[in-house]
Amino acid sequence: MSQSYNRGLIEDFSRWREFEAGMWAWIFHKFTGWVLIGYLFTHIAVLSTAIPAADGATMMFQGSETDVFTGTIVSLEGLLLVRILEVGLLAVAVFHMLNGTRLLLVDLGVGLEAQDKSFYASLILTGAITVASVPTFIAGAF
Amino acid sequence: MAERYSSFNSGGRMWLLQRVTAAFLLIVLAFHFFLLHFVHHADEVSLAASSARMEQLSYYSLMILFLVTATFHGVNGVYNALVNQGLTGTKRTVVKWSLVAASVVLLFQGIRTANAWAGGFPLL
Amino acid sequence: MSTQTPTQTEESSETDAEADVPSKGDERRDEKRRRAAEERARRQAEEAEKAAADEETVELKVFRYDPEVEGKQEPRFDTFHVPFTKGMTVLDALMYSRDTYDSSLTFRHSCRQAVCGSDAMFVNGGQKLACKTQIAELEQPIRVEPLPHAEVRKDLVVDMEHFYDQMEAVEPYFQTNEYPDGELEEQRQTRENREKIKMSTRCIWCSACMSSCNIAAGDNEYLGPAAINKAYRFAMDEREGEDIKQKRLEIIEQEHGVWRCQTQFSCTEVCPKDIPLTEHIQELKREAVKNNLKFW
Amino acid sequence: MHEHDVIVVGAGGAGLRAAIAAQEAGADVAIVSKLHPVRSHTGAAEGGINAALRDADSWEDHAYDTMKGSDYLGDAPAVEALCQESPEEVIQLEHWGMPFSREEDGRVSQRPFGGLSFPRTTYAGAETGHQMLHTMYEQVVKRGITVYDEWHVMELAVTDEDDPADRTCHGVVAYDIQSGEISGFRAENGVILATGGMGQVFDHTTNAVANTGDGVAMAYRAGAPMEDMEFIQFHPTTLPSTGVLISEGVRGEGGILYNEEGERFMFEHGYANNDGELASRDVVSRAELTEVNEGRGIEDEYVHLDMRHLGEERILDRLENILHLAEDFEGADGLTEPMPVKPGQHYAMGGIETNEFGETVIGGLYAAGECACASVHGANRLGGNALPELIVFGKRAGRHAAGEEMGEAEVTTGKDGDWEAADYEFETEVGETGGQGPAAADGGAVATDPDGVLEAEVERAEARVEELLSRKGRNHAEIRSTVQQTMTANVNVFREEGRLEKTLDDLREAREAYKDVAVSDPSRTFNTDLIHTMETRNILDIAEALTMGALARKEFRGAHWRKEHQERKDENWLKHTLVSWNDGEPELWYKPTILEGENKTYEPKNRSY
Ligand SMILES: Cc1cc2nc3c(=O)[nH]c(=O)nc-3n(C[C@H](O)[C@H](O)[C@H](O)COP(=O)(O)OP(=O)(O)OC[C@H]3O[C@@H](n4cnc5c(N)ncnc54)[C@H](O)[C@@H]3O)c2cc1C
Ligand code: HEM
Ligand code: SF4
Ligand code: F3S
Ligand code: FES
Repeated sequence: MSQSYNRGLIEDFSRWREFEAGMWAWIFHKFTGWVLIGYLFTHIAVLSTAIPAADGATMMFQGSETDVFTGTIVSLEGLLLVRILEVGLLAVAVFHMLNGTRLLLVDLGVGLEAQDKSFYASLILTGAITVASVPTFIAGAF
Repeated sequence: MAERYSSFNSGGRMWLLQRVTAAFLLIVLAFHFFLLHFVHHADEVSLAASSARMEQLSYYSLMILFLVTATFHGVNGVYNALVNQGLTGTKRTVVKWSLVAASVVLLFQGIRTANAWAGGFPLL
Repeated sequence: MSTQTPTQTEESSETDAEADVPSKGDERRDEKRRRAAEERARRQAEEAEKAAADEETVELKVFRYDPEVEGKQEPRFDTFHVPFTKGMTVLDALMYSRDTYDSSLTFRHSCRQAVCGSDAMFVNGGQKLACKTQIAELEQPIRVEPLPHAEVRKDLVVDMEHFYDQMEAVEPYFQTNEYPDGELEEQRQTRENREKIKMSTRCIWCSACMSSCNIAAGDNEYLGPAAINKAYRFAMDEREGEDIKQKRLEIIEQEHGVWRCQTQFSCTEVCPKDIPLTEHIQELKREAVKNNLKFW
Repeated sequence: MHEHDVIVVGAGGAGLRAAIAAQEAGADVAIVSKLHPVRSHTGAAEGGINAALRDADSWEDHAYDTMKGSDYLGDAPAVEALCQESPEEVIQLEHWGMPFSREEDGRVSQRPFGGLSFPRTTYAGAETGHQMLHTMYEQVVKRGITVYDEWHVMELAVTDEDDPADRTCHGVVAYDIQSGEISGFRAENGVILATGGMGQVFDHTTNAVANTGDGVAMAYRAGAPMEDMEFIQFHPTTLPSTGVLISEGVRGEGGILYNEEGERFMFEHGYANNDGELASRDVVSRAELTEVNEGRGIEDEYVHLDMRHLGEERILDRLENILHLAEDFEGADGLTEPMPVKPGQHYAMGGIETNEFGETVIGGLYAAGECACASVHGANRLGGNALPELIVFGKRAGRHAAGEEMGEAEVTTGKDGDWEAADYEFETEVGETGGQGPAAADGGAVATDPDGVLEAEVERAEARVEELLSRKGRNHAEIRSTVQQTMTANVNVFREEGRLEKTLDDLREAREAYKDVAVSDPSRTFNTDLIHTMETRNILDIAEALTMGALARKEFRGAHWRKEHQERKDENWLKHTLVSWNDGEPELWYKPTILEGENKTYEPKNRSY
């Protein structure tokens, strides 16, 4: 019997370059999905500052005493980094939604021949929506 | 023979639920984004405003449902992804229950937050 | 007009074998032949010029490996230069290389016409049937490797056992509970139904799809697109009847069946027989769900 | 060593059907094949399967057509068996789920084919063979029949009595291509050869690279004569650059042949005034080559096959894969332009001499399918008659080998009935003389008990492989190519004495060269160089016997055309040509054709279409 050997050499060569639309879509969808669930956990963690806030807990914020919830959120929103991350999150969410819609259609057997085109459309639309939303997202950050 | 097929095998059920939750999330997430970033701006968040929204039963239940479906969809998605990569045996069982536990914590904390806003379960 | 006219009608000239002057038909033919000859000469000259201008050779980089031959145990790429001829396929180039330069160059092939499914390989980063891939359509140098995600036996030959196992795991044979009464009676099948399964019956077991699928690469137990397509071929065949269809759906619904597919479409892209694999897999998923809902 | 009741060599249509039949008859059967079953060349068949299924049709008509097509060289008992049993076999395939093309009412479709008096060719699109092969392999999987795939059978294990009729076959010796292991396969009841065609004897062929006639050559060397080898069918419509076949179905559906002048030459030049393009294959092939030789060919090489007038819908429905073939292998679009075609080697009517149950003269050795000659095709095979042959005779051989009682055979094997010696003197020495090269492999082991015979044969095979691998010498590829080229140049559609003699000379030289052959790849893993080298020996033996037959047969019958002999000579030549290996000194002899059928005698008629 011949032994098998590690095919790293072939496996790696030109695999990524030759990926088809459907495979990129799969990778992006995966990535965005993980980011979203990750965000959901953080999101709830941050929001749960509302629990002590409702019990009257306060903090010092911009010189005045504010409830911990409002204080935390507003101070976070004041950070440019957070704003930029939010734009990223929007991009991620929008792509996941659009490509998710594409996948739902694929599951229904609709537009299978155009699966590559619909993926490119998702990408372009994501870009467009993200860019268009930047003013709204950045507003008030400075 | 029918009864042998009468129950969904879990692969199919989860697959369907993933799609159904996705369809639901599509609408609710769009609404959520729109409401909290475009109608109200992120830097205008305040405890009072959040409370005001949460005190409405319709909004409250929508958000709870949102939380539940998103948690299911996200966690089930992660689990599927791992299984597809060949996660098997005890490792798989461990991962599965860890994910379930994380979901429970998330749901618990989420509901507590909502209740805090609403000042308890909202009664109209 | 009683005087003879020097001109003959065309009809008579063609039937008149005795005529010593060349007939119009002959003239026509001669003229055509001359023109064709000129055309040929011109084309030949053109060809010769082209050949002289750029030494029309193809550069091939071929993966080499042999577990028991010294010097080949370490995987490497060998380069072959093959004179190009019109219509040349990757398989032609490989055969030329083997017969001319290195008789130990090893690859499976048989039919040379895309029906035996022996020669799926990784050409310039894509799963292709070598015999069906025109050199003229490829960028050079052409890189030829064995199918990814399969164990390499030697050079371009991979182990197909796993693929065969998956194909045979879906009960890939016709089953039915009722046959027509008459001895020489065929089962009836509508044209629509035959049309529906037509594409799925074209699979040549080349394994290109399986090799291209990331999910199959990650999960060795995943049935894979070809086997699911085989199941589809039977599940959708109305001749099998409802009972058997239930059983078929059970098979593809298993843990490592259709649900594993993440609709990456690469299987559909590479299939040399143009089988809409993803579509078939998706249809089976829906069938399975529908079927289960029915009994809820 | 592996042991089974029945060993089937080859997994094409004939081999698979034989294995299923033997298993149904209760035998423990195994298939040994150098290719995985689904890779067999049966998968390339496009056109269809002839079967008299309809009330308006009858097996008698089918038999009449087949006899006429064979130019009265078919043996009536075999021909009638074919025509009687093919309907039930086709229905059997349908019951196994084969996806035939259908009529409006859901029944299996049939279409007209060349040389048939009734549209009785059943088909599955333009991929009939593919569907048939896969359907039968599915049944093999279902039954759990053992398949040793990628095992190349090297030789038969046959005892060495003087008279081949006294010999017995106890099994085969095979080489595992994956591992290089050589192993004996002992067959308790019988060995069935189903190794398919021998197209690789020629240069331009529709056959697969694996079609090297191994079974024919092995049986020949073991003592079973080759029958009617000179009858090679050339298909009139193959693509010029690759030899890929454009199915007769195109002409069946109404495709038209044109020469360079745009003339529909089949009619306009009077080759076949009634049937035109649908005349039998040899007629059309010769017509095309005549057109080319007389300067009316396109680029002096080919003619045009046009199907555009059929309309896109009909083409897509019935001939879709022809479009793909023309596109992929010739770069022509059948919807918008005519396709270039020329004749190419397609089918061997001859092969291992068998009776109508597939038995050869050697005890326990059977043959079925294209490698066998029962004979049903005689001097020329009708389109759509090979696939039914696979299933009818595959089944018969399988059952018989499994021990089923099937009655007395009417076709004789060996020098059992009437026979006559040939008085032909070849100018060139033929056969294996002056010591045998490493490829020496003629049958006949000294031992007499079955295991001993097999063991001796295994040892010999091991020694042979060892020598081929270890010594230095020339590569087989050159030799193979020489043989193929001389065969295509001289023993094709047009044959003349001088060139045939020259071919024997060339083959003699090739044989000499082969004595120095060696394999340069030392590997035991997937050593295709070694396999091809062994195949080349088989090609040599077959080419020689074929050319001998072509020289000896001084008449023009069916596919065999002789320049010096322009008519069919029924007084002298209603007989089969046989070549026996005779331990290296080939012997040519004849036996009469059987024209007496069940109810009638087939009177030779003029074969005009
Ligand atoms: C392009 C084409 C189109 C055709 N179309 C038609 C048609 O429309 N209708 C029709 O009736 N006929 C048609 N024919 C003819 C018909 O297809 C063949 O005659 C028939 O398929 C031969 O089948 P087989 O089972 O004898 O051999 P094959 O299918 O060739 O199988 C041979 C088997 O033997 C095995 N084998 C060979 N040598 C060895 C060895 N040394 N050791 C182990 N195994 C070995 C191979 O692996 C293979 O499995 C066509 C032929 C061609 C080439
Ligand atoms: C807004 C609408 C959404 C749509 C239409 C959508 C759609 C989908 C679909 C169809 C899948 C399944 C992919 C597959 O299994 O083939 C999926 C996977 C996933 N989704 Fe969503 N989704 C949405 C929102 C979300 C949200 C809010 C989260 C985070 C909580 C999320 C997290 C995930 C994760 C983690 C996966 C698994 C990714 C993977 O395969 O690795 N999705 N989504
Ligand atoms: S489905 Fe297509 S790619 Fe996959 S094995 Fe069959 S023919 Fe090859
Ligand atoms: S590539 Fe794989 S993921 Fe599905 S669509 Fe094809 S099987
Ligand atoms: S050689 Fe048969 S598929 Fe390519």
